[in-house]
Amino acid sequence: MHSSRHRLNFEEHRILFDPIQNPRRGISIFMGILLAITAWGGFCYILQWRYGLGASGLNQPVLWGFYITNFVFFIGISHAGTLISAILRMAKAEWRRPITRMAEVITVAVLYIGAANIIFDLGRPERAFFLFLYGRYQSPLLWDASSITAYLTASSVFLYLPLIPDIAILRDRFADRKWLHRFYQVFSFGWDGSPRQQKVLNIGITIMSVVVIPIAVSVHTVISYIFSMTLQPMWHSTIFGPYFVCGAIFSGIAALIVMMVVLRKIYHLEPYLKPIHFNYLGILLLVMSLLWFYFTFSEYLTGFFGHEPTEMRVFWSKVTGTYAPYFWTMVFFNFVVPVLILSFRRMRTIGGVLVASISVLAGMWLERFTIIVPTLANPRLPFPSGIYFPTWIEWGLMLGSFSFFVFLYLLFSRFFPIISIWEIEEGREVGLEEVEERIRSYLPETAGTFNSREKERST
Amino acid sequence: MTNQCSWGEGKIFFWQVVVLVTFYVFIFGVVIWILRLIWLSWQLKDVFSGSIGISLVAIPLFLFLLGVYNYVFWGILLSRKRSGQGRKD
Amino acid sequence: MALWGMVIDLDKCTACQACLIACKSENNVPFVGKQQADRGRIISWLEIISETEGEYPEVRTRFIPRPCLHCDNPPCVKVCPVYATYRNPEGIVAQIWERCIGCRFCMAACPYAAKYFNWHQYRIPESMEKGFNPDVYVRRWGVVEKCTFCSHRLLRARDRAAAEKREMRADEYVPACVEVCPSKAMYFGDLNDPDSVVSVLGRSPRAFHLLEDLGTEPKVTYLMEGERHALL
Amino acid sequence: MRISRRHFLKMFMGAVAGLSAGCTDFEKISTGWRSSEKWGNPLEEWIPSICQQCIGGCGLLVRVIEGRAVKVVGNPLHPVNRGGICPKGLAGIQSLYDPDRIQTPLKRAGERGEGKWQPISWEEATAIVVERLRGLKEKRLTNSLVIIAGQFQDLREPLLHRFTDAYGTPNYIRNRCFTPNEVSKAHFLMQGVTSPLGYDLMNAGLILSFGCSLLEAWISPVFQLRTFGHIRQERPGNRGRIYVVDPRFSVSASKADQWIPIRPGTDAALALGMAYVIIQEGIYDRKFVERNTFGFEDWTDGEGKSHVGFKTLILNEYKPFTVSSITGVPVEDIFSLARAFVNRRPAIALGEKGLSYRPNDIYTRMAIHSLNGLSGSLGSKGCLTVQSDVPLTAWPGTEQEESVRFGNSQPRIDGAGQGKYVLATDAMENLPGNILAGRPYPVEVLFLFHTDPLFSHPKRDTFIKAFEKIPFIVSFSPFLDETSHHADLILPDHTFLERWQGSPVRHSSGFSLFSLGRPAVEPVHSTRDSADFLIEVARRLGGGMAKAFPWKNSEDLLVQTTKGLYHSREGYVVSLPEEEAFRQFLEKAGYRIQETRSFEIFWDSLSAKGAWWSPAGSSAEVRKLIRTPSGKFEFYSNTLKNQMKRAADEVGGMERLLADLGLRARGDRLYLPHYDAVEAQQTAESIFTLNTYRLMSMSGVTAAQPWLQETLAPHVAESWENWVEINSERARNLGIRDGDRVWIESRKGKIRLKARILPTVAPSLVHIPFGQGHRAYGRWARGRGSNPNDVIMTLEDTLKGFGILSGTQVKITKA
Repeated sequence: MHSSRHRLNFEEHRILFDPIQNPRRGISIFMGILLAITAWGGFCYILQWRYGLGASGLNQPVLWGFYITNFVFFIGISHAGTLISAILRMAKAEWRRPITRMAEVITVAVLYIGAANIIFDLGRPERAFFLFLYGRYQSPLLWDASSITAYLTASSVFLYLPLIPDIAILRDRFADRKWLHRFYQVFSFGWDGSPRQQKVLNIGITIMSVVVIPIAVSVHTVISYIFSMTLQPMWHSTIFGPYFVCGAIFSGIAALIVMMVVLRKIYHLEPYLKPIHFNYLGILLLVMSLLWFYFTFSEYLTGFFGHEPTEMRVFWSKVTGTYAPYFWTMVFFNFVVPVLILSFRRMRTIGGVLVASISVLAGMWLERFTIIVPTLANPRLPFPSGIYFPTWIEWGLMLGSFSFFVFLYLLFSRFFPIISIWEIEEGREVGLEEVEERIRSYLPETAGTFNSREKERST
Repeated sequence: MTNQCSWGEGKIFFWQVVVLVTFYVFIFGVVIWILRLIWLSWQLKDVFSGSIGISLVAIPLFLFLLGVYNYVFWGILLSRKRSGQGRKD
Repeated sequence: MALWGMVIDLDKCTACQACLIACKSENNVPFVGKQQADRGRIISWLEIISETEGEYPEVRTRFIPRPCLHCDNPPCVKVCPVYATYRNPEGIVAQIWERCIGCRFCMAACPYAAKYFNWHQYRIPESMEKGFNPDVYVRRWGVVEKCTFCSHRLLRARDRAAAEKREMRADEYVPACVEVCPSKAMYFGDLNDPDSVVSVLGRSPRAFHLLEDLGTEPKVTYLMEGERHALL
Repeated sequence: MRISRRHFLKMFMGAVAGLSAGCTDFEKISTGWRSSEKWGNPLEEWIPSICQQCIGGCGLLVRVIEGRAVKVVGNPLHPVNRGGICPKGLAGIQSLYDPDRIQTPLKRAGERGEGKWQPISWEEATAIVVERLRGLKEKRLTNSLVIIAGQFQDLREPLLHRFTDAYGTPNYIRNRCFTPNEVSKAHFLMQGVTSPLGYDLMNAGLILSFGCSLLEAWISPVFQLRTFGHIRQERPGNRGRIYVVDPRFSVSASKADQWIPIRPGTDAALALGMAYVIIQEGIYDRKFVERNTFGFEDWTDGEGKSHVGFKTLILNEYKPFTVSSITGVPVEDIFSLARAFVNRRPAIALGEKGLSYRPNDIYTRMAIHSLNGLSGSLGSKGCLTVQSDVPLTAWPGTEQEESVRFGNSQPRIDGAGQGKYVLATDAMENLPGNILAGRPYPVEVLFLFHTDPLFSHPKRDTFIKAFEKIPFIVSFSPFLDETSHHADLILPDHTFLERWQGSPVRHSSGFSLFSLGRPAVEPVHSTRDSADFLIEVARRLGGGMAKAFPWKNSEDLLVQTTKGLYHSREGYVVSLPEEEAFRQFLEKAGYRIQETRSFEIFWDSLSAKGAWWSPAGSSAEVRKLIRTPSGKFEFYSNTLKNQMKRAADEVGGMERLLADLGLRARGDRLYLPHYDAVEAQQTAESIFTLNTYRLMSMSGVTAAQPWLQETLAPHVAESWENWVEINSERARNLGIRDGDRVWIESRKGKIRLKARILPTVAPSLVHIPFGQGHRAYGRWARGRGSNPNDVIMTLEDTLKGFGILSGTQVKITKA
């Protein structure tokens, strides 16, 4: 990465600089709309704050609803990012190069929103700082707090490190934009692409890729602990940790695909994001869908076969009772749709993968919902079981959460390239040779000799 | 430094250190928080061992993250100096 | 040190709900009004759980008054992130209302659904506030509340004993529900004293605990309906 | 040193704040607390009172802090409840502090029922009433004053009676279903007793209840609850058995050893079927039956005419298979019940339900009571008993002027005690029609006292029309209830926690008891004790009236009246059970300690402890229990025969009377317990028989108490409205799901209620609890659910003069 190439890059990767250089009006307006929806969410929250949590549809047995569902869902999506990009980096999957950045941004943006949803759910949000003053490490909620903090820190670092060379590129590119330039100056750490710098950065990225995977796994495991550490029917289950992690990766990939399709469209990233990427991600999604089904199946079969009455009350309320529509829609969205679409090469087109992903996102949200609500609605003791209907305030906050997430994402794309330029370059320069080298190393060394022996025999 | 929009080395370095210090403060804040939790559980005889167990993972992890950041930060800054002014424009 | 516990004899209980109202009156538990009640937000620290089995005419209904069971191994305490609920040395699972952040984790964790949440700031007409018990704090919005075994009465009894320069007797401390039970189906006392009524009744073959198999070790013991077995 | 409540709360909040600083054991909390405790303790006072939320007569202790009543608990010394109390009693505080209480006397400003009121002073109000009454007196129309009084038990009852008596009107009419201070009709007819009911339930081996909701809303609920606890697990010996015969699976039924569901109105058949088994198997108490009963065997009267005996009647007509087909109770249950009733003696059959079982249910009551005769449940421990009278000072006699005697000699406006209402003491059913028709004379002034007929009576519409005919209506209600809305003048009474109360409590047991309640708090509003008001009015009316009310006020009335207790040299002011046991021990040995040296000390002690009682009343011998002219327990009731003869003379012939009453039996059977077939019920997919019942925690009066509104019943989790209980299968057939709204329609009208689908409901019935559906009565009660009275067809239990609140055919459709 020598400075001579930078100039070349500017031209070649012009589309990547466009959102920063000449932001399109349409996108700005769209961001404005998103901000307005977010503000509406904020208004809903103010109402809830003034009126008490009673503004939501929560009630006595069903004391957690949309907010906790969203919390789990968003934290789940956060796995898109960091985990996928780390795993792909570790696996040296070359097709990762245009995807990693997008994935990592999702993680960071979504974590804030997940954490915010926990605040929405508090009866006394102004007392949230008690967690710091009087926190109690025995509570799984504190495990959550620390693991989410760790994950947020790690994934921010993980997002930041590969960003450094690109910031340097931007610094050079936007030398004429006063504050932008200074901003890039500070954050590029004086990157100039010297071999020593590259080595340091590569070590940093590699270490982070290793570290971030267990952290990510732990985060969602710990979130599942919120439920599985209680004694409630269909929560108190050992499978919950891996089940949640699997679901998280599943929904993460789906979110990533949706984001990729959207950005590809609005920022014209077709040269970078090719059908092959979607094809690969589609396969990954298919694998996760099967894995998810396996976990779901094990979870429910264990409950069903044991036939413990309290467990069964929840079970039947999901399978045939009040929550059956949600449950079966979830199965349809999470398993039937993606498997049907993604199993066939011909349907693994961008459109097909997008449909499957959207379906998975909806399905996974429903999954979180059907895990949380039916158990609460059917407590162990015969108790007037509750029905939960979210109020418009909850819907408002949910919409606000989603639009704020998209807003944050677009905001990021206004200041940083959404595809890692230097990694693409690196792929060109180093990757090709390296892959060839690597593939050669996979194969029997006698390949050449074998051929010559064949030749010899023929002669 | 031909560009008049640019800040001087010192100013840039100042802000970079500010960022770094913020990160330090954050990480040590977290560590102090965790220590506070342990202290509370000790005071209140509330599964002290468990808290220690969790913090045995958590504190080193945060310090490790700090270490990685620190390493990259100084690594990049210092190797630039050692390799001289890489940038020509 | 005493370990406070309760025994409820279901053979004597008549499901009259006096315990429930006594509790509301003693502890300034708000009534929530029709709209909130329809949404399932009634606060009632003590509740009569009823369960009906069978079809007409072969039916059977069981009534179980359920206060907080003050588990010795309380699932709610374990999950509280801010020490707002804790088991005190005398076995009372207590609650610090001004500490609670309202996350409702304890409610989700309690297998007995014994915890209640203040979904709003419940307001009652000013004239009715005169009926508030000044010994008990009036909870504000957004916090979880539950039965305290009327621990303010323990404080009162202990202070009275201290003022009279003597030890407090165990029978000086009785929660409001036990005090008013018309059929005398509820007993209260010190479980550490092997000769106390609750200890004696607790050894009855009729004795059982709610959801015993969860291992929460509740300090509220129930006596089954049916023939006499207990010594009392 | 006084300290305001605000400071008090602040201090406690300080204690809590101390708590949140991180300490976790109570030792630390209490240090914060102690400071406020020092101030707090002297402020607390416990004042004895009497609960008036129902007629149970429980003794209360009111915790008063700084003049505020903050808690009500049972008086631990009170013999009725011994510290126990029911939910209604506890909620009394909410009635005291109800924001919708009437605060001053109100005079109607607009049209009747328009709801426009003008506050006036007590002086003005008194003047208006006195002027009216004086006017009537001058016109010799004193009998056109009618007082309707509701269900309460207090010295105000005799006081009101005295008021009508001294004023000169026979029209003191009670609107109530329970008759605690009245003898039960069956006991009167068969035993000849004239004192109120008494059962030694505490010692009974078996209690067989025919529809009496023992554990919910019978005579003295808390006493019965206490009894329940006692016989189940407290007393040495056998655990008492309870069997409940009831069409509805009530709480009492679910706590009983067995529930015997029965077709409504056929209780008599079941009782007589049991009698068949008992007689047939020869397991009845032969000694008692031979010695102490009349009419068991066939007999011949003085004129040589032979009569059918109870035995013959039963053995001929009530074979178990017949009974089973009438009642729907399986034959084997009839056998096992009958055997248990005899084998588990002392056994008591309770047939004194508050509401009527069916038209002319006197025969049902007699049939049930005949079981007590068969098992010899009279005269020993655990059986029937009577309450002895409370030795209160007799009130000074009234010397009546001629005009007063004239007024008193007029027939009652409701016709009670005459003709077909021969056995009735009050005939509320007949009242509105008679007022409307001006028969036998128009009503000029109506006093409404602790009653709300426009809510509680099915004949609401007729009442409203009847009220239009009355020129002047005075309500004494502390609340603006439905009936007060139609009044011309409202003179708000104190609630029971604000006034002096004295009550010669009638409960279901044998001892005699007098409760005294002191005002727990100063009156919250400018209300006035109605007893004081009546005394004042009497004084102003002067003459015989003033002489009949010689007291200064209600406190004086109580002081004067309780002197009798002091001088009677029996009974005690209640005290700790240990003391009482010691006393009884001494008494048995023939000693009696005079506890108090002067009446003043006695009074102080009585008003501090809240009750006087004489436990001796509970030991009743056969001699005391059977007071018939024949001196025997009469299966064949001569008393009934005489009463019927008298009534027949009044209406002009026996056949006419029987036709009026709708009685099918003739001859001897008219005076024997028997069962008359009920009319065949309609059957259709959507037709049900409506059965109404009362809940423990909710009555029409307590509907204004939010705690109770949120705690309506233990068996369904409902609040703030009533509901209709429907059988699961029939609901399914009608497409009604749990929680759906349904219309309940009778020929009279229709109401909309929430349906609760319960497996416990008999397929042919629907159950609706009373107490909700107020159209007025303050913010907590108004518009909560619907009033079942709006669909109840007014059937009349003529002999008793009371409406029958169950049995209406209703159609149920999904709303």
